[in-house]
Amino acid sequence: MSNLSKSKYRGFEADRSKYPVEEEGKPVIDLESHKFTKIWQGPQHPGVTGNMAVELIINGDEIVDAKAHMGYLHRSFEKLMERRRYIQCFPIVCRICVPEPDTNEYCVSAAMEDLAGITVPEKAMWLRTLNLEMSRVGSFLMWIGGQAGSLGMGAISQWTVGMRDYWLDLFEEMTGGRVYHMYMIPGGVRKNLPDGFKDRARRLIVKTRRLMQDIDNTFLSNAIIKSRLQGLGVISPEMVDEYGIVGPNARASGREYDIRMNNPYVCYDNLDIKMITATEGDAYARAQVRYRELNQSLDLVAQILDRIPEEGAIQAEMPNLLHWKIPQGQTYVKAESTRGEHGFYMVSDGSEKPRRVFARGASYTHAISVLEKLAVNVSVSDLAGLMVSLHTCPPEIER
Amino acid sequence: MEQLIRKIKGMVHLKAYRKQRDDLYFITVEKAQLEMILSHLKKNEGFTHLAFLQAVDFIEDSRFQLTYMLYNYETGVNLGVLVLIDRDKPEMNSIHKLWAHGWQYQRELHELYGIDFPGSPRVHESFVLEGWEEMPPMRRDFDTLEYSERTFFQRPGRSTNDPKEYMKEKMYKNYAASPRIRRDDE
Amino acid sequence: MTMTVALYTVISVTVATVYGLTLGGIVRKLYARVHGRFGPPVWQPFLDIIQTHGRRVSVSHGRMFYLGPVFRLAGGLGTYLFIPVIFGSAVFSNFSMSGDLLLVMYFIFFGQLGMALGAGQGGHPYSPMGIARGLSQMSAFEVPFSLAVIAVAIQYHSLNITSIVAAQQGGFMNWTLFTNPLAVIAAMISILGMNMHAPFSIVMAPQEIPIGPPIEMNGSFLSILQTNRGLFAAAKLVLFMNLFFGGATNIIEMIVKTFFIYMFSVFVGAAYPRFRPEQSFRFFLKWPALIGVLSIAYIVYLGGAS
Amino acid sequence: MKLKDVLSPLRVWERAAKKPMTIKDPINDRPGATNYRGFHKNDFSKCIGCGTCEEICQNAAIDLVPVEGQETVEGDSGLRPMIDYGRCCWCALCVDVCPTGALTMSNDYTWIADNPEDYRFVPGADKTKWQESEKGYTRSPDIQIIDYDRVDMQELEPEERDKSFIEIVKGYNKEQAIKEAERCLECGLCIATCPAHMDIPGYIAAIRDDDIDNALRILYETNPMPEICGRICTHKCETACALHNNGDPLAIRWLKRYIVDQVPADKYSEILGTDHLEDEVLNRKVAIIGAGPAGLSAAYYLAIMGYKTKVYEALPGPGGMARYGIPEYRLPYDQIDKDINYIRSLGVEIQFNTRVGTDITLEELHSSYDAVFAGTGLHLGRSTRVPGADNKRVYFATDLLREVTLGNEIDVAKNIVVIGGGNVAMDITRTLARLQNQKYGKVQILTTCLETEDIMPADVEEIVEAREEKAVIDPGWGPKEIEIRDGKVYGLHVVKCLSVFDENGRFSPKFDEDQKKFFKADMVVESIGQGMDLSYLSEGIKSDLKFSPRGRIEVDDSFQSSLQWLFVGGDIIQGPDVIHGIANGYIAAKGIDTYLNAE
Amino acid sequence: MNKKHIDDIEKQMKLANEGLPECERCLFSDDRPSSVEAFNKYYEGFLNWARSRSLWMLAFGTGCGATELRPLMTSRFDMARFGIFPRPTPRQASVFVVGGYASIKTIKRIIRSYEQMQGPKYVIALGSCTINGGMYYDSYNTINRLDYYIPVDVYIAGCMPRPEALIAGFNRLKEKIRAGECEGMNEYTEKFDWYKENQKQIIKDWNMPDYNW
Repeated sequence: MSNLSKSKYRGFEADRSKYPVEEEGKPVIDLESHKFTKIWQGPQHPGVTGNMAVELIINGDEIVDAKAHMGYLHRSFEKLMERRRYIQCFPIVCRICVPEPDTNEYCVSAAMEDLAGITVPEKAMWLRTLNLEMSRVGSFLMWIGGQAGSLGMGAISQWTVGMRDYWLDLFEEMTGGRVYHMYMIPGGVRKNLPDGFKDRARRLIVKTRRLMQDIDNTFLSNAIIKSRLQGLGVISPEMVDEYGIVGPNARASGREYDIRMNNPYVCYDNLDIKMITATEGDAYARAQVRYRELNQSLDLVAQILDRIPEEGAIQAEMPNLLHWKIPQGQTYVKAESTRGEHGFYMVSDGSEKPRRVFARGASYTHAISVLEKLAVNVSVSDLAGLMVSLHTCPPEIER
Repeated sequence: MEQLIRKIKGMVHLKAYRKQRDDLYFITVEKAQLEMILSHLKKNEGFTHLAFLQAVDFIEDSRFQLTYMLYNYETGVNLGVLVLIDRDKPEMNSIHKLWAHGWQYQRELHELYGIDFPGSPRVHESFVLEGWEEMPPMRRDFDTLEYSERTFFQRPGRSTNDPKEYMKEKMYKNYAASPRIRRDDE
Repeated sequence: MTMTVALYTVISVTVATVYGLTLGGIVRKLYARVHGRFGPPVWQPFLDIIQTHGRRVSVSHGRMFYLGPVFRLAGGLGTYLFIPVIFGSAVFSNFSMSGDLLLVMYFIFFGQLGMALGAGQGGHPYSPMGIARGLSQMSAFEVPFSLAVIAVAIQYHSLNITSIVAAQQGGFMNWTLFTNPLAVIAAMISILGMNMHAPFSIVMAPQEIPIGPPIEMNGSFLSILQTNRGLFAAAKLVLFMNLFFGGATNIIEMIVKTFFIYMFSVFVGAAYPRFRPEQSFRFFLKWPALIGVLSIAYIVYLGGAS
Repeated sequence: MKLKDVLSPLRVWERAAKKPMTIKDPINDRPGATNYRGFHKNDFSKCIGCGTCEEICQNAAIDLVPVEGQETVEGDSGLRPMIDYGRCCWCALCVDVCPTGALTMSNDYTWIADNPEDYRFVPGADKTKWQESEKGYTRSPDIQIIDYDRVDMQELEPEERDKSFIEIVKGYNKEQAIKEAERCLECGLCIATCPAHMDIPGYIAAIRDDDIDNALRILYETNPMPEICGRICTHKCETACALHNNGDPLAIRWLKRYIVDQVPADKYSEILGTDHLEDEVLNRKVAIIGAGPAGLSAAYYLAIMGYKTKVYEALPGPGGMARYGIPEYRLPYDQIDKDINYIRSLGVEIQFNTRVGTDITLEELHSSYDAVFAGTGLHLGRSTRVPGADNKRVYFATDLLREVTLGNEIDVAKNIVVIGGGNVAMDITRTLARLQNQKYGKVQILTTCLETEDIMPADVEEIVEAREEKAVIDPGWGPKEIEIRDGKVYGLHVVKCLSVFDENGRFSPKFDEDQKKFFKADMVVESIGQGMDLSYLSEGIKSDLKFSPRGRIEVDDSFQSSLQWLFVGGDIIQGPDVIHGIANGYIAAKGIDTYLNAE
Repeated sequence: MNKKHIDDIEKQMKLANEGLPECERCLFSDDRPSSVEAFNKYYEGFLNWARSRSLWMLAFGTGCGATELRPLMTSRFDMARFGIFPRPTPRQASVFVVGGYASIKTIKRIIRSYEQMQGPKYVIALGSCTINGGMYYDSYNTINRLDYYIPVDVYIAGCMPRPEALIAGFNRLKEKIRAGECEGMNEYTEKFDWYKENQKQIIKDWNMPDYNW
């Protein structure tokens, strides 16, 4: 497989000749031959990210074939939104992605605003930017913990998830919710910043930077981490287009695609922000890209805190949202989540309820097509690490 | 972008064209010409990224609208290619050869909308549902609340009052109903 | 006389088990400290044993399934029973008069093998995977360990542990640690694998093969395994103390020494993720094995010289 | 593999020396943030049971249930939200939407139960440990889920209007009306308050959907005079409006006006389905005394039920007080005619200039009709009876207003004082101000009343507009004496009024005799209420009729008096205002129908 | 689809494992468990004391609620000090924390995992979704009340409940265990037919992919 030949994968390099013929790039597997074992990882398995399952055919420790199974978290948000008024949509969309709910909130509000032609006041824009960037910090922190945890280094997950909790405290102060913030409503945001928030946020940034230093020392400069992640799950630049790969996964393969810069939304065009890329395309490069993006996000939060205007409206002039009707039309609004392009496609038919809402989660391809391709020839022990390094989030796949 | 639209107009029958934002356009094309236009956009016009493929149920017109959302990295423009297909016999050509993740969306659409994509790998496999026996649930005529009430056990004992009716009951119960108009033609 | 020995042994085994379990509790506390939290109480392992034992139902998967934990406990007990715990103590010398280093090493292996038989019966694919990993890793770390043991045996001209301890008495400069540092290095690396802390925690690896071999073990089966974990840990530590760190003449010395030997695993374990299985095997077969060989060469050369 | 990479991870142990992150006692050490969305609280002193929370809850978590101790009164349904924590998602939309700000959230978040049925409670009624908690989520004043700001009504500028009797209020255009209609919460609290119990949310929803025909049909269900109501209704419904608690109430009156303004008069019968009325199929006749709102309302419903009705009116034009008591700038005559002409087009006959009692007796009516409805209204002015009130330059407001409508010239003085704080007082003030303006080119009129400004019965906008028209309003004074010099009015002496009502809410003004004031005037107008003129009742009838202690005719629920054939309604029974009259007429019509069918 | 529909009607209320030998039946969750009596009062009391101090939680993140389990397990809240540990296999776990909504596909695995757990076993249900459907009350793919499918000991209100609320919930569970009130295991055995009937009503496809997950 091309994937294998390009990679610097140092595991047991399997001899493909012992496998039966391949058809359409997939080996034909005879389970009766007792050469292969079929195992399921997940949904009840600590190594899978969230509630999903991977059906594996293994030979020894090596994965021969992988199939991702979804639907354990399917709640059909899109169907439910078709039954709900526009204003009733925003509390439910944040449930689409648990670690980073704000991107959903932003997208669904922005889609409605785009369709209804509403301009959000500047201060609300800044508060949205702050919220989005803070949620990126939280999500990345959780991801680092996940990546270290999936390789068996519990200490780092303990630190980062603990640190994320401090960020959740900030969220709680700012929005009134710990995990589901439900902060952005169509037209603006729900609350002003509480007193003293900026100082507390700045102190937390310093604290987080200190932790990032420790993580650099113990995680990124860890011989065993390097030996396991380097060469694992290599995404080639050709694959990026072919599979619709986005976010840090694409950037680690050299694709300069970050919606915050390519199609700036909220206040990102006013911020000092640089594209972060790498060229190796393996799990370690992805970890590095994410680590640097986390640092950048901390930087951005600091910048935003300095620039939020003190005065100003936080919500545009809105009609009675209880009976809000949006004129006919369709739109696609996207934002950069920690996993990549997160978008909402909304079709309105002029009634009080949306005709169709579709949430495009970045993990949609990452966790199915890409994972199924990259998992082949990988050791079972690396599967968890690989899944985390793709940063998959099942609820946004099946919605 | 205008140039591109003109170019596309020269190539295929463009049924509709709309600009939503500076970085978002929609074009509606014929079902038969879709594959051609998609591969042209991908190979020659730089629309290499397929963000998603989704369906919208326009039950009143008995149509499904398929939306292929493309993205051009160079110009930063999203282009939604729309196709209307028949709702009674929903079938569409597969794009799994153009994009390696196309089959995923097609599998989802087959399960949730009942749209068939002949030739798409694993299209008949179940995606999120298991043991589903009703009509494809994302269709507009499937009533999810009714299904939920029928299938899952609701906790009983809830009742609500309409303030309007309740106040009438309490305050002006005997207030006469509006008289019927006596008409000749009845 | 036999009655006394039996009584002493019972006391010794009990103390060792309690000690091993407490040590486990302390180690959890230490890890927790690194994690930035408080951690479970030190006596948590005991509660866990009572709790697992108190399960009303234990699902079995056939006769061999029963034998797994029994073999495992036998392995632990066997290892422990033939090691003198405290040099010169009647209560804590166990059956060290009979049996020798080879028997002990056999018992170290024996438990794992028995476990393999039992867990394999469980039917869960993760059990055999865990067993395969466990046995392979054991074979791998046995190499440097055996080499170190051979070096020790050559050095002291004995396989009898009591005499090896006796030879190290009279000042800490007589410890193998200082008389044959290479062997100790090789052995200490192999104890990392033996204790199955990171980076060699591949057997239980929750994220990969959820806790591996004992995945199907439940109830009393599990409580036996847990008891054994305390006893076996104590046995291994005492063995290492005896072979490389001059043994102990009283219980305080024993506790201090074994604690620090264990701490070595903990110290390394907190800092690293786990290896991939094949990385782990290769690791032991490379540098530690080489050091082991060198230690033999060193002792042969040195032994020849002295 | 670099040596640095092997050694540097061991620095994890640095963290072991640091203070753990762990919270010692999470349950007690960590209350939710000040702003936290915890469990619900409800302030029953504010809650009006409008059910908007139920409406917006996307989880169907809220039920409205009756709660002990909460009475159903006007503007409060007496229902309270019961929240199902088996549904709630703590999005706080219900808090944000609550129009009164009664529903809030505490920062409490722990609730453990063994029984899932426990998770249903009425915040505020059921004892919870968080009801008294001070922290928690409340609606930010900076955001609006519902629209608290009324769409401004366009009016003539004071300069344009203060000389003429052109209608001041321009009315909503379509866009404004739809925008205003969208503000409606559809709670329906207003329906109970409206004397006619009109389906207000119904016609507002119809406006929103731009279905004017349906809106008109809803209006005519209980109110055949929407043009009149749409302009001069006392809109008690707006005081009951849920939005009123935190912002401007919905402009229900203007919306009603908007509906009827959209429909041309000739479309009415088609839309309302009265184009093919059955003709006298019942062969029963009803006489109606007074072509005011009550009488015409009764006539309309009797007509559509198939009765033959005839209205006897003393004055030369129809409309009663609506025409003769309300100045034209508030209610143009052509709009009155629009409503009334439609009623007349259904076969209702009006005989003008016929005063029952003098031109025709009630007994005569009784003998020639099957039933009689009397809606004669309050046309007599009431006097303050202070010294000097009997001077000829002391007028009653009702008389003056009638004269204006009849087109008779009024001898407007240069300097006028009006006594009274109701809408009629404002009407006469503003009418006289216009006349003064026309005659002298300047306004010199002062209005005083017992009530202080905050409890003045007149509508606020009336007071504001009167001031805009340069009238002086000086409330809070009790008239003491009208000083007469040389037989002419010289002015009004007033003393400070401390309170108008006693503890029981009865009228019993208290004065501070030391604070005095004198208003100079050449003419005084009294507008402190009206009285009824029951002179048309002959002694025989009067002795058969039952009267209440306060001198009103006693009627039952369907406005039937103790004389079975006589139904009485309108201002002489309830009110005084137009909507009560309409409602009484409607019910009386139904009552007459029942009475006649029972015979 | 029509053909499929007819087939499915024929399949209705019939388990995929019907006709299989007894030993293989358990793979399809149709094996009747037997109830086990408590030991004598004092010994059981002692065991309950130990059980309440050593709760092994099944690490199965079934829904949103699982997100708050992570802070709970890690340094900020550190549930280990309360004697609560995650356990990756149902065979060894004693507490099942059902984290909120359960889709049809997941409830099948929940039932399976629950049946694999060795008694005495306890269930904590998190959030609105397990009580009365929560915000997904009208979804066609999520259950409304968990107590119809497995016995539940403690409910925690919230969407999702905070870690502190979870700790309070665990405290309540401990109280109940010490008081000997957690007999969900025997309850499930006694009402097995009722539970199965409810389960069958929603889970139409009983075929389990393979032995393990």
